[in-house]
Amino acid sequence: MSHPFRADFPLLVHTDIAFLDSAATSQRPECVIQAEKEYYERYNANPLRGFYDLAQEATARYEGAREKVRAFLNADSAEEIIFTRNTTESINLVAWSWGLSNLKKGDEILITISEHHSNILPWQMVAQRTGAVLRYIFCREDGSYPKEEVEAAFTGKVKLAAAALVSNVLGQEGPVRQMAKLVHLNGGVMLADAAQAAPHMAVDVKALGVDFLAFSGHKMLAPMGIGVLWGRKDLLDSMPPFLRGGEMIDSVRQQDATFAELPHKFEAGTVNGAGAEGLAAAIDYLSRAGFDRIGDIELSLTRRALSGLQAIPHVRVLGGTTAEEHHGILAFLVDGVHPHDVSAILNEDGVAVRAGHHCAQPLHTHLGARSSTRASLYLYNTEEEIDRFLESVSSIRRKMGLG
Amino acid sequence: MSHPFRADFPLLVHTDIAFLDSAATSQRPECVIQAEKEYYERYNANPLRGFYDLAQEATARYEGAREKVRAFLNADSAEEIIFTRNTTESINLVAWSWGLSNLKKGDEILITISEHHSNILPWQMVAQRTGAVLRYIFCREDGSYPKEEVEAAFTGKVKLAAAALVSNVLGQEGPVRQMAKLVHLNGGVMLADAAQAAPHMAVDVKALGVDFLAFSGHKMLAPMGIGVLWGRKDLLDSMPPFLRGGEMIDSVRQQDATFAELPHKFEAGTVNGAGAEGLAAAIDYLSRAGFDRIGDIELSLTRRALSGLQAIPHVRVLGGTTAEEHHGILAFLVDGVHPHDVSAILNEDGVAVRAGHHCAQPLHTHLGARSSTRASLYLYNTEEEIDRFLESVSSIRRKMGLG
Amino acid sequence: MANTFYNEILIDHNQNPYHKHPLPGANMTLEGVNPSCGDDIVLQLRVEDGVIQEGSFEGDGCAISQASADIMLDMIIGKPVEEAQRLSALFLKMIRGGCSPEEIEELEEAGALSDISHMPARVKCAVLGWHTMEEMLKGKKQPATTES
Amino acid sequence: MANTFYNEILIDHNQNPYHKHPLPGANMTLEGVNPSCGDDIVLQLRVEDGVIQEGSFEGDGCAISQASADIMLDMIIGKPVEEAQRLSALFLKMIRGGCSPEEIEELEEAGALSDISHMPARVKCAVLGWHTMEEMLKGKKQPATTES
Ligand SMILES: Cc1ncc(COP(=O)(O)O)c(C=O)c1O
Ligand SMILES: Cc1ncc(COP(=O)(O)O)c(C=O)c1O
Repeated sequence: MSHPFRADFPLLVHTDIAFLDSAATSQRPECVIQAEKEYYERYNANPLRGFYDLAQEATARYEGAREKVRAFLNADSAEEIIFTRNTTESINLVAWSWGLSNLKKGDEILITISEHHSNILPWQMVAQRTGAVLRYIFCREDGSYPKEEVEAAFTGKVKLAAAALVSNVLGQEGPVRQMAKLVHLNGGVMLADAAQAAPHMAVDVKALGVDFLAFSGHKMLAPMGIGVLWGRKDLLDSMPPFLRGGEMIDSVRQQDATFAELPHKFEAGTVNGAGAEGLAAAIDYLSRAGFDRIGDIELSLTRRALSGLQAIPHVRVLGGTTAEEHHGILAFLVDGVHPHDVSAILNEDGVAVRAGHHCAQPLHTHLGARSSTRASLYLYNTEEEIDRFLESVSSIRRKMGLG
Repeated sequence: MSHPFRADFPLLVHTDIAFLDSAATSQRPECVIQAEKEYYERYNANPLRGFYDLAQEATARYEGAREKVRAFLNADSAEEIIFTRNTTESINLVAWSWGLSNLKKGDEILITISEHHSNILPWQMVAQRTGAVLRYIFCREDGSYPKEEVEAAFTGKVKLAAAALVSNVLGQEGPVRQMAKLVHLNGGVMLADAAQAAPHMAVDVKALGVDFLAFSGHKMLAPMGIGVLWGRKDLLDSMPPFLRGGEMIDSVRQQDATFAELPHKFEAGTVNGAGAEGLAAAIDYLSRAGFDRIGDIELSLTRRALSGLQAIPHVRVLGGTTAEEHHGILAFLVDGVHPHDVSAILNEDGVAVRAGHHCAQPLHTHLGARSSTRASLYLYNTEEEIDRFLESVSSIRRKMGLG
Repeated sequence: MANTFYNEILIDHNQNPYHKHPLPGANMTLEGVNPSCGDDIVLQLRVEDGVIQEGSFEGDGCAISQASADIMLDMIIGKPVEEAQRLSALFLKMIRGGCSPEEIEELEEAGALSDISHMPARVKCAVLGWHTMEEMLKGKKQPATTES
Repeated sequence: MANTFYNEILIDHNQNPYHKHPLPGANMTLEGVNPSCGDDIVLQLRVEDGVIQEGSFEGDGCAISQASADIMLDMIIGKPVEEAQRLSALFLKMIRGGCSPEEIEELEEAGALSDISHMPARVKCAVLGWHTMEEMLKGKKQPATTES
């Protein structure tokens, strides 16, 4: 059994757990771990500051990583790429900077009910502070957003719309392109949360027609502590800076300051150079692997897992009924057994899955489930792991005294 | 020549530059690089989320790192330790959360003129948004803050005071303890910027008598992308959360949410588990080395460098005249030669120093210098490096045609 | 698979909780939540003359939180408040791995949860009912949470 | 030490800048700043009939920024605006490492800065005067910055 990628992931080689929690965070390939290590061993200096050779090298690598992200997203310019810590910070940046200065009483913010908390709470904050109203588009039971309903949700007052490209619970694609078109009719802006999309498919900011897009490195093989906000240059230019501090300025006087140009205006303080280096290595790895090949592996594993779950009595998979609708994410319920107990029993059988509301409580409430168990796949998983998972799920009700 | 620490730093072993820019960012010892690597190879999962063994281990390690930071700062409780990206984010957190909700027109914010931009710009922002007034305490030519002048600067209106424990330009200690006492008389709070202190000396939040304290991992041997905010529990408890998103909540409804307890309330989104692991390893390394021993090495190198500079004609060292006042940081001017050219010539001689205003423009303006060249030391530097630095500085005016 | 933590006592209390029902005569009510995993119970007691006369819980949560609350009510109903508090302290001690075998013995069926001390993720589940009772007896009115 | 970038031409223009003075008759003035390193110059020109009649700079900056501005003024004074713009384009091309030896020749003394192409940190210093001139000739009024 030769798996094209698995041997590249030291943690998976060294342990024998079936890691099915990649939607929370992925494992990292050797080359990414090595890239961070080498950064510290060879190129480490504070990027964007010093004029000596080492600092120049650190700066060049940091800006090289930015260019790599630009190409990854098919963005027009590297100035549009802001390095952040994670998706959460990226969305907060837009909320605190664009949101607080552009929204006002009477405006509406429209998001979908399947958003991750990181794409809900910042908008609650903006709504509370500006008087704008936060509204939701609701999905059907299967997680889908029929076109008419999306359209109907758009009043002329919607000035900001935001949605995930892929839901972290249902795995389903959100109506991002449609929302972008509709919000633009109002002169508003669209933010896409690509946290669950960027690891699995090509994300093209121009083809999507969005204005902002956020993702996290750690979910796509890169180190923790590095994330990205992409934004349209004219919007980013017009926005006030968010975090304030070193290296995001032009000049500072006692009472005021002028700010640097993009992208530095939004990168206050010492940047995570090693993290950016690791992200660049992850992008290289994903490019070499190819999203086509990754997608094939994931789809075939998802099929196996989904049809397996569908065959187990008293198990209900949330969302769509076909593997294509899931992008490797399968949240499910076992009748009469709480998701924590489901995940505990899976853990006893060497299978790592997540249980809870997966930071999507409003979606769970909407679907009438307090919480669920979620298995999520990535390019390194194997059929054997899926089988182990399915076998363990089959045993759960018996173990819980439910026959 | 056996140096007690140098061999632990791969970058320094592999290159032959004299790295004298540690105040910008330090180099990392093997054990810290290894700690991050091992985290990804053995313990990697998203901390604070999963219930499976690996996630539990990741959580335990993350919270273990927090406890290590608590002990490092002699804080009362690990709940008071918030992991951030860097000092800049830590100070911004206080400004956006505590500042915006506690300061109002008529209040005063008092800082020193030697602050780093990261401890100035957030307060400019708070002043602009709340109507509070931002005021400065000015240092003498030698960088010192005479007690009477500090006292005189405190009107009854000062509600927030902030100062660096050690200046990143002059290396001099700021009047943190005194300011803390004085601001407390007004019922205000004191923030200490420990970015340049934490790498070099024991920092005891209780002994300092401050309310908030911020530092960056990357300046004290830890990886980039991890920093700390310590705050008094009652204050942190009373503050609204700053960044909003995953895992900082109790529960989320469509229109509102209740927030998690400390410290999680302030850690939105996926945390930097590997960074925290690296920070813990750095703290261990520093503890093993011992601040006494580190201080001895640094002081002796500083003496050598300072007296060497003082002996070179047309060179002026900013700040105090004794090595004890510098904490390994020596900013200087060469008559008639711009700091960028100074650093470029040092670079040609294999010496890495920083040139510019070092994110402290108001201080430079106050001292009548647009910019300066800064050499800064750490425990891994050697006498040979200092000598190379001094020799190169001596040659500069000649090379620039100034005889 | 023999080596599962879900032993018969737990399974039984989870499947057939004796005390999971409304309690119309209650004079103390407190919600307890476990934010990190969503366990959410409402504990009700009727306390008179310093003695817990009746008790019940309702709500939703994992087998551990449910079984633990049910076992707790088994143990404390009919006992003086102080005794309930003593048992609670003992239970928490067990969960932290600090109990002698004799002490675990004293905890009767709650002893079935002693292995929780090796499962940090589930400690909060096991403790939810007990923690809520303690907070309630201290007079707390806001929902109790196991976040510390 | 022979292998220093600071060659005689640079040192000379830095030490004795011919064009560093106020220009009372100027009809165009623009500040140019290099935020990342603090170089800050004010460029002044008197342009009449499409020809740069007079020019000067003032301000503060490193030897490279000062020498480069001074060399530039040497080259453009007396030239038509278009020619100044052509030279500027050529200079930027050289800085990016894209010039042939003949083209560098054409840049006269400014060719002394050709090694800058290997020193990314100093590119902005070398370019400051030229960039400021370009922006000024485009009619810009806000200070020009080399941040891109
Ligand atoms: C005194 C001081 N404060 C704050 C900072 C900002 O630190 P960071 O860039 O890690 O946020 C620095 C580092 O340059 C500093 O020296
Ligand atoms: C759809 C979605 N959005 C946002 C996030 C938040 O990402 P992070 O925790 O890296 O900020 C996640 C990750 O859990 C996610 O799945």
